[in-house]
Amino acid sequence: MVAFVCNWCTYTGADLAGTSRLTMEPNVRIVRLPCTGRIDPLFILKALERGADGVIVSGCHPGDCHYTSGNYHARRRFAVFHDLLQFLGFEEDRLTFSWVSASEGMKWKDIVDDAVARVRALGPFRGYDREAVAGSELAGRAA
Amino acid sequence: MASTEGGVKEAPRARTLSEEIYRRTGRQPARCYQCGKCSAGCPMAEETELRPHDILRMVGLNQADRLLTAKSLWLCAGCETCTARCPNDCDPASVIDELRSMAVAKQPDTLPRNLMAFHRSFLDQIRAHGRISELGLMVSYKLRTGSLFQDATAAPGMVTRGKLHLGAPSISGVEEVRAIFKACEEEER
Amino acid sequence: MARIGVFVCHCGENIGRTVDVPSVARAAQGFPGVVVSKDNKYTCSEPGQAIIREAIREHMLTGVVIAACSPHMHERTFRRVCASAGLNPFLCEIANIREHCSWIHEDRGEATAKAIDLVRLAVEKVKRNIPLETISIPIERKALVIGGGIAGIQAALDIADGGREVILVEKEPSIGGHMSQLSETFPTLDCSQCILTPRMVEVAQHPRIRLMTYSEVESVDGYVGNFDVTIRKKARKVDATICTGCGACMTACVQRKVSNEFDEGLSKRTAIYTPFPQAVPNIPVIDQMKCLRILSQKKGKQDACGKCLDACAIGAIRFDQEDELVTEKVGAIVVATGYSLYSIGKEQDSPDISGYGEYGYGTIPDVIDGMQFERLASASGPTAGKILRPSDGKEPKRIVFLQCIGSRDRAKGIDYCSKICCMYVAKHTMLYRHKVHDGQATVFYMDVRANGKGYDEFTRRAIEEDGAVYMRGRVSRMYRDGDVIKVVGFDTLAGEPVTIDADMVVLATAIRPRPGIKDLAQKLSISYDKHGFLNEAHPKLRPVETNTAGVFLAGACQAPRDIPDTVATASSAAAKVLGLFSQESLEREPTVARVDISHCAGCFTCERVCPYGAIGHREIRDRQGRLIKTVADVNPGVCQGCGTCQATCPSKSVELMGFTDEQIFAEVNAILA
Amino acid sequence: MTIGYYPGCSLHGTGREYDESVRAVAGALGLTLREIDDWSCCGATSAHSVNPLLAVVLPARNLALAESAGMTDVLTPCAACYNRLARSEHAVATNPELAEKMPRLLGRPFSNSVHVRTVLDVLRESLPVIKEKTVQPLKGMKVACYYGCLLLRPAEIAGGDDPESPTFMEEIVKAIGAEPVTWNLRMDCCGGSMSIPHAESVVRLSRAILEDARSAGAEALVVACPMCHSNLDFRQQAYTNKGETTLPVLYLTELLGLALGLNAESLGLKRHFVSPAPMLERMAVAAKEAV
Repeated sequence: MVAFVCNWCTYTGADLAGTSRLTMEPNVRIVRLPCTGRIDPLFILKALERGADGVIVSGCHPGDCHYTSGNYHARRRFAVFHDLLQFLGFEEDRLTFSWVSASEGMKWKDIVDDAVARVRALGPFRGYDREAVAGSELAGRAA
Repeated sequence: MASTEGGVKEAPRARTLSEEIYRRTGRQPARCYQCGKCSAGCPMAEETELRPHDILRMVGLNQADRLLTAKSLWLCAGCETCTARCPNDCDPASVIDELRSMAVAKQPDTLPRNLMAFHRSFLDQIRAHGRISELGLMVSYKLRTGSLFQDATAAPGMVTRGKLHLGAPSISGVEEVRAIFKACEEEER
Repeated sequence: MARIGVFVCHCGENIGRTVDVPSVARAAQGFPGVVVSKDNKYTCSEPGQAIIREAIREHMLTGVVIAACSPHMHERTFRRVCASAGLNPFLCEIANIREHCSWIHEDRGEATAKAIDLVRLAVEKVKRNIPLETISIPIERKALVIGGGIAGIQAALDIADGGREVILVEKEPSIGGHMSQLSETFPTLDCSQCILTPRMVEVAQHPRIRLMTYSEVESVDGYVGNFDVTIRKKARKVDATICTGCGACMTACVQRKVSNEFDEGLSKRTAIYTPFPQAVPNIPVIDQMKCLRILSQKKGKQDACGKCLDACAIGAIRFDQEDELVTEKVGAIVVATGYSLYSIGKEQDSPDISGYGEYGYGTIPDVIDGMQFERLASASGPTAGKILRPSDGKEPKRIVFLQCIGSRDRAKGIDYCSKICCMYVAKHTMLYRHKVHDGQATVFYMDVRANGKGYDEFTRRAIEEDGAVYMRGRVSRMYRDGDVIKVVGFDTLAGEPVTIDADMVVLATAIRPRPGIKDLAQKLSISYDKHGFLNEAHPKLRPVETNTAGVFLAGACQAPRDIPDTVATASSAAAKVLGLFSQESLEREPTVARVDISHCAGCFTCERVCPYGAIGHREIRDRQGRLIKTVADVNPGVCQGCGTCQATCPSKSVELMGFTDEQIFAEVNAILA
Repeated sequence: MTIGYYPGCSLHGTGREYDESVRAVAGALGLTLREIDDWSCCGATSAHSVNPLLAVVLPARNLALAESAGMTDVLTPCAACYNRLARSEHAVATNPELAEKMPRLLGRPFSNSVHVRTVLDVLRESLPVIKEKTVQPLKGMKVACYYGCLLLRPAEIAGGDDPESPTFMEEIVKAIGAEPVTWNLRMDCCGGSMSIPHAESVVRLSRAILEDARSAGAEALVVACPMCHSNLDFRQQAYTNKGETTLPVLYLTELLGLALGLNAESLGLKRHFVSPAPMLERMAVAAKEAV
């Protein structure tokens, strides 16, 4: 599973989970970005295309963005993107959006464990309709 | 986040009286900081041993045994002044109500006899007729306590002024009312 | 061809305990492009760093991956190591195998596999890194201080004494703020005006301070080192350049019934006025809401009144004066806008806050607030320092003080402690006893919070030497009974209800944020808490900085503060400004956005989403100077590198350095390889 | 205008004159009261002392009956009943979980659509009509408006008034020409709910209230709660026996009825223990002298 997280809140929150020695599922690989505002829906599609079974996107809480408003843009973008994923027949449980602050190590652990458990219940991702995705590339750009 | 320290998983905590009240009322006795504003405005504070803030304190200390047998619980006049002015929305009036109902359920023998008699008589009236007949209530209360009704001298005056009816009223939906009693008693258990 | 070096750290036992470090290093050796891969007990130690430096030189590395602790720990360290060996520091990437791996997993096999993935990810990224140069921005070494209370005065003086220019903006006609209203100050009982007035005069006379009173910040653009500020100078209707402050206009003014804000409504002032006799500058303003001439002019009657015009011998009264907008360039901003006080009335400044109906909503005569008591106790106040009650001018023999009015009262909408009230109430009881020797002060409190140097001793003195009776409990209700105020409370220590007869009641009202502070925060792009107090960048380690570089906080705009703390934060903000100004120019991380002008279609979606206003327009012209197109242009001084523009750009023609699409896709591919 | 009406048990017993005067005044003001058919007791103090859930469901039966009869507002003159009904309405409105199980507990459909209102709230809405129809203004009559506790509870609602400095009753009293005195204990509890099991407390509380009203110069105490009334009126019997001065206690609707020119008998004025007759005679004499 791939996690796209922002550098300031969730990455630091995940660091805190580490310093607090909170044991969690080992299946998640973090890609560090400056801000959730940087996350392009195409990253998620790319991860799925390459065979990820689940994706986590996590940033600062609304109102707490290090860059003032990046996470608002992210939220708006993902609201649109969410519908697209449903159109693709993608199980909702494979995708986790959350807000984890730098002080919420415990919350990060819970999110990771929870996301892994849900994805595990669904089993490996069998890929999706390639044609629909080709169309979605355009839709993703529009979003 | 205390729970993250050292990654030690928290031991399941024992249910406290405070948590129990939170579960039942949605109000948090733990917020009480003992300012005493409830007791300052309580009309019964002069007479009771435990004032509203004492009761909140004992809830915080989990002293169920002492609280549920306390006579003071039954001296609340129900005016809700404490609740209206509590700076922490602890709602002492509802806390007292909950404690009373716990006391009725758990320790009915320790309750002040005349008070319980009154409330029992009152509810019996509703269960029997759907409404209260004040005269019927007085009679029932007197029978339960065996003591002379303190205000008995007034009753004749009440009757001549047309204020007390001797006949008991009954509503047609009395069965429905009884069903409500039953449902609520089961739910609270 | 990429020549990557990988250095895997054991971190003593910290990583090695769960991750098989040598096998991670061996696995990395096999990744395409990796020419050297080593493990080390402590990579961050000097010997560990030496190994990296040697490897860079020996293998002519084009990129370095350090698999160790979080980049938030040592990214800077390892970048410096690379730079010292001649490798561009931005060709170094960190794989976090400690916080994100060894510390959170138990199974050695799984942890090792994950560590290998994380290294592969970093290798794939670093192969696509490009050398970046830190960005240098010039600094305008002049500061703006907003607010002329003690915080702003202190900050302005410290910056100016440090050799830099300061513009001090105050919205009232005089500087001095709340401190100028106080009588004495705790815990020393110094006369407030006596210690403040000299500082005010210093501000006025300082060669490097430009004082702008009766002025407000209208807008702020730009970024650290280069803010463009527009200031509105409100029309005083008095020519400040020639006014001598003689006061003849005030004597002549016929409108004498205006409630005096400085005396908290306990006295009256004229329509043309200075807030108090020691005002700096000592130049009056005309209150346009109260001046009879202006009011009748609004109704179409031209030459009404004009007594001040006649009284001013030098012709300084200017009814034709209008507001003026001034623009200034500054390099740093100190926000020192102070606080306001919770109102004891029914009307509140926010729908989330309610008043105390049980105390009569401030309608009971002789129930006043703490600031009004300060004015009564002040030698320069309406009673010349005598404690007399407002209703009948009698000397109250019994005063009840109530603490935590508004504060620590969720039901009224404020859950925080206002911090200073315990101390000033103790001070009030002492001042009262010193002035009314047979007076009895009773204080209703919940906790006495006196944690400052000499503070607890001070409150003890109020009780032990000046006879204040402290009663632990909140008051339920107050009402007027004839000439006395009945205060119905409960003494929680004695465990009994009490009703106290008082001649006067003083309410210690909560410290609240300034009305309008949220607008100012918007202008400065800084954040505030749920109450409206401004947020610091970090509550412990960056207490006077904000999340906008170059904007600093001083005093009670940030949280309830007393004078010593206010002065300390003001000096601290000034030190930050001087530190910033000690540089010729600013170095910034080069992880900023860049526009590919050949692809940019000029839709400016990026401009709309940029939180910093870092994106401008750039005209592309051919050699003849004809406009070909207008494209987006990133100001690298303003860009903070969030990347929202890139994610939103429809044509993918803006890229965030260090986090390009190519790099991120490579990372994703590496994970799922 | 038609409004639902919940009299409650007291108004059929000790508070009979309150019921009579509410109906009489409503009629005079053109308000049609539709009594909830087959209403039941709200449970009063006893239900919430013994089973707090019962204290929500018993009053709600009446709200459900009103709802199925198509009523939107229910006038509840008894302050104690008002408190129980309003608390029930408020509890269901703010607790979705409770709202969900209400139909099951009640044994009938319930969507909590009925708004419970105090007599003060309803009368204040008719202030213009009251002013217009006042034929015998109570000029110069000094009255102490007594709210007691439950009219203003729950404090979040307070019958539409300010829970800590209410004005509705004074506004109404002023509209009929009477003069509300300023006094201190107008929101203090008289101990009504304790009158049977703990009478001695009630004696203390009601005495303080009566004394405060009298020392403020009131000629009568005005109430809008049958518990307060029976407490304050009936307890003064003991005063008369000891030869102490008494203070007539009138329902707000009785006072209003007098001003509207209604017959004292129809208002139930003769049912009081402390007769208001001497005071009313004084008033009448004063009125005549004024003419």
